[in-house]
Amino acid sequence: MKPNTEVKVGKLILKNPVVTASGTFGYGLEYSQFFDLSLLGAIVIKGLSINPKEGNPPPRIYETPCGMLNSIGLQNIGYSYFVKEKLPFLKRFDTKIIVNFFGENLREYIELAERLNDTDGVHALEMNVSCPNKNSHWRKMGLIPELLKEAVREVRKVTDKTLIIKLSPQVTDIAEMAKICEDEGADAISLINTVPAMVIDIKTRRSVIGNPVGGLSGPAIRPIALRMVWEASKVVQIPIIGIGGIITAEDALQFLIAGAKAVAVGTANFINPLSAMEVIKGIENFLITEGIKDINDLIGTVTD
Amino acid sequence: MKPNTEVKVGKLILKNPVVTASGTFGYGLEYSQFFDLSLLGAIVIKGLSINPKEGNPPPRIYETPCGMLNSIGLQNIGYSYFVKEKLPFLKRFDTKIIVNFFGENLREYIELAERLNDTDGVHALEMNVSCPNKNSHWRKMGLIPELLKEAVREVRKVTDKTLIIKLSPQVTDIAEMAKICEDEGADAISLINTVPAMVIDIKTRRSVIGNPVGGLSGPAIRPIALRMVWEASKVVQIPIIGIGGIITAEDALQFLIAGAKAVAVGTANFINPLSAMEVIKGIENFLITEGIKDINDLIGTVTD
Amino acid sequence: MNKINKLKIIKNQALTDEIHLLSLKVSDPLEAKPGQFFLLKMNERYDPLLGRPLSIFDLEGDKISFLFRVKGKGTKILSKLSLGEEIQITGPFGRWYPFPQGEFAVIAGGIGIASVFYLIKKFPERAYLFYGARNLSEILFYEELKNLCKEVFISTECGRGEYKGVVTETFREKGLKLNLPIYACGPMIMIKELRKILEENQSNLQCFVAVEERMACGLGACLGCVIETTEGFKRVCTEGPVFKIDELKL
Amino acid sequence: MNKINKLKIIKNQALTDEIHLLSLKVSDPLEAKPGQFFLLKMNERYDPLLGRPLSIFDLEGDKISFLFRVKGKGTKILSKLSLGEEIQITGPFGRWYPFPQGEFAVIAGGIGIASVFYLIKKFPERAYLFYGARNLSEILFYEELKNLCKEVFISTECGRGEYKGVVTETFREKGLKLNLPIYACGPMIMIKELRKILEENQSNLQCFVAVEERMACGLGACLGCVIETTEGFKRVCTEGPVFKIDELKL
Ligand SMILES: Cc1cc2nc3c(=O)[nH]c(=O)nc-3n(C[C@H](O)[C@H](O)[C@H](O)COP(=O)(O)OP(=O)(O)OC[C@H]3O[C@@H](n4cnc5c(N)ncnc54)[C@H](O)[C@@H]3O)c2cc1C
Ligand SMILES: Cc1cc2nc3c(=O)[nH]c(=O)nc-3n(C[C@H](O)[C@H](O)[C@H](O)COP(=O)(O)OP(=O)(O)OC[C@H]3O[C@@H](n4cnc5c(N)ncnc54)[C@H](O)[C@@H]3O)c2cc1C
Ligand SMILES: Cc1cc2nc3c(=O)[nH]c(=O)nc-3n(C[C@H](O)[C@H](O)[C@H](O)COP(=O)(O)O)c2cc1C
Ligand SMILES: Cc1cc2nc3c(=O)[nH]c(=O)nc-3n(C[C@H](O)[C@H](O)[C@H](O)COP(=O)(O)O)c2cc1C
Ligand code: FES
Ligand code: FES
Repeated sequence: MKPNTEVKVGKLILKNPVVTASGTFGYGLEYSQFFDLSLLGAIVIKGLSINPKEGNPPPRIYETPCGMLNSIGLQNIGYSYFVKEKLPFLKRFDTKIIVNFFGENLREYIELAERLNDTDGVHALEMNVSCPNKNSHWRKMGLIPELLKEAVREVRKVTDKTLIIKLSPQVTDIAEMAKICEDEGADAISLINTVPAMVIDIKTRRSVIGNPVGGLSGPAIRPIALRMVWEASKVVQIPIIGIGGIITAEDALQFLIAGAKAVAVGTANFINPLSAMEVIKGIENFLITEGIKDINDLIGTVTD
Repeated sequence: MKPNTEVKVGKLILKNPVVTASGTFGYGLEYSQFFDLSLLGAIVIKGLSINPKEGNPPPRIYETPCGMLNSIGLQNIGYSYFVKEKLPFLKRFDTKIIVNFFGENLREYIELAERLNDTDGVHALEMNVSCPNKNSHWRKMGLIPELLKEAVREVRKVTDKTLIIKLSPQVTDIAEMAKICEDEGADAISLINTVPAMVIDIKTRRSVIGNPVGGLSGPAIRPIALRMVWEASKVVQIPIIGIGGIITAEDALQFLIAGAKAVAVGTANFINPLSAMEVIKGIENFLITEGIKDINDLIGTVTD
Repeated sequence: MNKINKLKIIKNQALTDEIHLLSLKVSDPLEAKPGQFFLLKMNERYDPLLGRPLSIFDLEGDKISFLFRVKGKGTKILSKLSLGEEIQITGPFGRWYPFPQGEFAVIAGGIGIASVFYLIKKFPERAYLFYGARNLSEILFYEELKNLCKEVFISTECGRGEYKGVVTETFREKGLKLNLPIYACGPMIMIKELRKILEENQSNLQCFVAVEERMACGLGACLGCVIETTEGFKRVCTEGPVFKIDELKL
Repeated sequence: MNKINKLKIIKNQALTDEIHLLSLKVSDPLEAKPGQFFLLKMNERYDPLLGRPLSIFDLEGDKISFLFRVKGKGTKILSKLSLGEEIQITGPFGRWYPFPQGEFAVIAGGIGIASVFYLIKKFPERAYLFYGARNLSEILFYEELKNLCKEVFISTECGRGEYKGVVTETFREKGLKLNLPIYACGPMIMIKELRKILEENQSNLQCFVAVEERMACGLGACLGCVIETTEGFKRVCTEGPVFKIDELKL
């Protein structure tokens, strides 16, 4: 018998716990040539802002040992264009659409959350609190507990759709940040975003990417992400979406066992466009082999 | 002409900027069968405590993508045995001996620093502020600015040998932590210690090592370490020893260019016992090829 | 429809110290157009992590070939793979060279030949090829090219071959006056030089160039491979790699 | 003096689906004793990162051999390396089997044979070998062993071969009464079983066992490979891999 793989994240029911990580799956379209997107638990869209954003100057990516550095700079097409040009296509699939979003300041976060709340076809909001706007105090909302508290509170007020907070790993105590989200009414948290990192070209003595610092992703950071998910899951009740270097079903299962309710496949999509599919299949096989009838019986079963 | 590779770290003059990272080079002895230790800039000894320490239960290590997890638990032979059995051997080499040390509480830190200050043959002290004693408030001195401040201040009082503070990467703002060390009179800082991380065996649903969480090291974390060295070097004047995933001379040069005065070779020693040697040779070759007469002219020359 | 294929290596030959010809056996029928590329993943482990973009060099029957220069870790590993080993290729990706209507001029600098060979082959006896390299030993497939092209002009920096100097100089002298649409691939400095020549001569010849940028996904999703154009950032993998030369900000 | 050697592969043969015999050509003279091991680094990249410990299986003239079971990523890569490729081996490391004075008993479970073969070979016609495996096809080098040993007792779990059941059972029946010092290598469960048998029989026979633990440095520096003994943690790489069985906390 096929085991149950349905999980609940806030008000969303995902047919399986595998979603795509924001920024690594474009607007879905790009991957629809490889497989049926309806098979996914959910699609998380590339970070959206109210207005289109050009992003950072190239070069934007660089390969590191078992990882990659990126400084895309949150390039995106903006809310209106997204709703007009991308959403209709996405609605054709039987999966959940989660929109990752950000603003230049708290006001923009609130405004965009309001609009997304009223947008048909958007099932949930993932709030990226590692917004890299250097001129804004609010840029630090992912790093400073007080700012995070206020930001989540304000955004929570304007949406009753499932609100997920995507946290930055650049903190001492990820559990504290997770707890703040829970206390302020967030429905779930996503862990982790990329880790700030740098590579220097020793010939030019400059960063190998357009910005000095980029975000590290891929298998290299997986053990760090897993530790954070485990730490957070011990203090919050709300679901956690585990993210970071997940390539195979085994990787994903580690996160589920550590306490994640769902997982997002990120950099792996670049290496193999079918990664998310293979993770879904592999999880199912594992459940069958281990005789686990419901994936929810596996989640958080790690013993210290 | 052979370029100058001498660098100054506090009161120490290192013949070249390459040292070994604490815990990855044992007590030196183990590697003396492979090369002449006198060739090293310095040897940093495995973390020492006043009394011998048994360390954590096995298994203690696990390989991760381009990195490794360890939970050695600071096993060491203790101060007295070190002085009696290891130091005489180390004195035979024409290199600097830096003792990495820690205590169960601040009092022990101070006491051991006092003793090391009076110990002939110990040239400098590296204070490990990521001490994993779970029962002590002081355990967090690497994470909480106020604790770090007091700890560095107190230890500084009891030694006039070169005092290096080895910082934890598990903070939001590494530059702030570095600045505290400088303000409290530390001579140098070492960046970074391992990154807390975790791997789960999906069959047993337990951590693959004896402790749930271990420390991640190796090339996987190099871009993270480099970013931190760069950030810290922008706010402090005292020398930084760059550590994290350095395998080749090119890796080491990235750290020097980012602002590190010296570098430590860690996990690389396990892969190739001659790593430190090859890094020294490679740096020299680079200086020659690039026509740089003094390594100090290279340090910190990155352009944003 | 882009596909992921695991293909067997049937040839992996060093043509020079640095340049290798890799041929794979195609199982399912594969279609790709000149100027398009594939992502090649060297091994199953995570170092190197990403696929490496290589232009389709040739595709005939059940054999697809890539011509590559060993540059860093990825291509080094690629150059050492043995016959019979399998390798994952994803693609084809990107915009191809717009098909030439009649005769056309091609400018290839060094390994740039990898991108235009298939174009020349698809439209035999219509190309005037300007092909340059550092020295004669890096001029590859001379006989084939001679047969496929209307004419071949070889330039080398060391001065052996027909013309001494960079390939764009030879083109300035012999190529401009042909008045044909131009297809070019080579190092950035060659592209810049070519644009200067076109501008100086107030030429309004159509000129298509294939450019390179580091890539992750290859299919337009990561936004990692953008270059600056007159219309803002464009993705080399999907809006390129073939661009009109006057679109580029050089 | 331990050394780092880059050696050419002269043989890499699958003996069963899972077990491979790897032989390398020794350039500089190499000395190693039975029970010692080397760290083998599969490639120059960082995934896999660490060397893998393998016991010296055989060393003769200018050829050193390892016998290994494909277990995970490292050994899988190892099993696929081609003839002529070079591989870095560091060592020899660790304490060897104390040399037997006269005759001796050997117990090998599965791939444990890799650790004791060289011991048997060094002291020919003195060993009584108890060798067990899941099934007959995993009993390797039977003819050689037959020639090298005084006697060979083969046990398989499936029941083919001479004895049915686990190797320790055969030893209990046929081995104890030989009253010889014991050298054993095999899975932990076999070691535990062996100790139980010795205890139950109040035997005070000398018994040396080689054990495994994950390793990083192989030379005593990282403290990563410790196991629990009656005298606290000991490093398998330097205080082992050969221990007296009653030292171990099982
Ligand atoms: C569309 C396209 C088609 C190409 N076709 C060919 C071809 O047919 N033959 C050929 O020899 N080369 C071609 N290249 C260049 C080739 O992709 C790079 O030389 C190769 O990726 C270098 O990888 P490496 O691991 O050997 O080098 P490394 O320097 O170790 O690579 C490190 C990283 O930089 C990237 N990188 C390095 N140089 C380049 C580059 N010039 N372009 C893009 N990414 C780069 C790599 O992909 C990798 O992510 C093409 C590039 C593109 C974008
Ligand atoms: C002293 C010693 C001698 C050995 N001799 C042999 C031999 O002659 N033949 C043979 O087939 N095997 C031998 N082993 C076991 C062998 O080292 C492991 O099977 C091998 O390291 C597995 O690596 P992998 O990458 O294939 O597996 P993976 O599971 O992918 O390895 C992941 C990590 O776990 C470690 N690891 C996994 N299993 C073991 C193990 N049993 N012991 C130590 N580390 C392990 C690996 O080194 C690596 O760091 C020996 C082990 C030791 C300690
Ligand atoms: C190219 C790229 C673009 C990304 N863009 C975004 C983004 O727009 N918003 C966001 O919250 N995270 C973004 N991320 C972070 C990923 O969603 C994910 O958190 C991170 O990459 C770690 O997962 P991975 O290791 O599986 O890639 C991006 C990551 C990459 C590699
Ligand atoms: C096995 C092991 C033991 C270590 N022990 C210590 C220690 O005792 N004290 C300390 O300050 N750092 C210790 N470290 C951290 C290293 O000194 C170094 O900071 C870290 O490994 C990052 O460098 P690397 O990536 O080059 O290994 C240890 C690291 C490893 C891998
Ligand atoms: S490589 Fe990802 S968008 Fe071009
Ligand atoms: S492997 Fe490092 S001490 Fe044994």
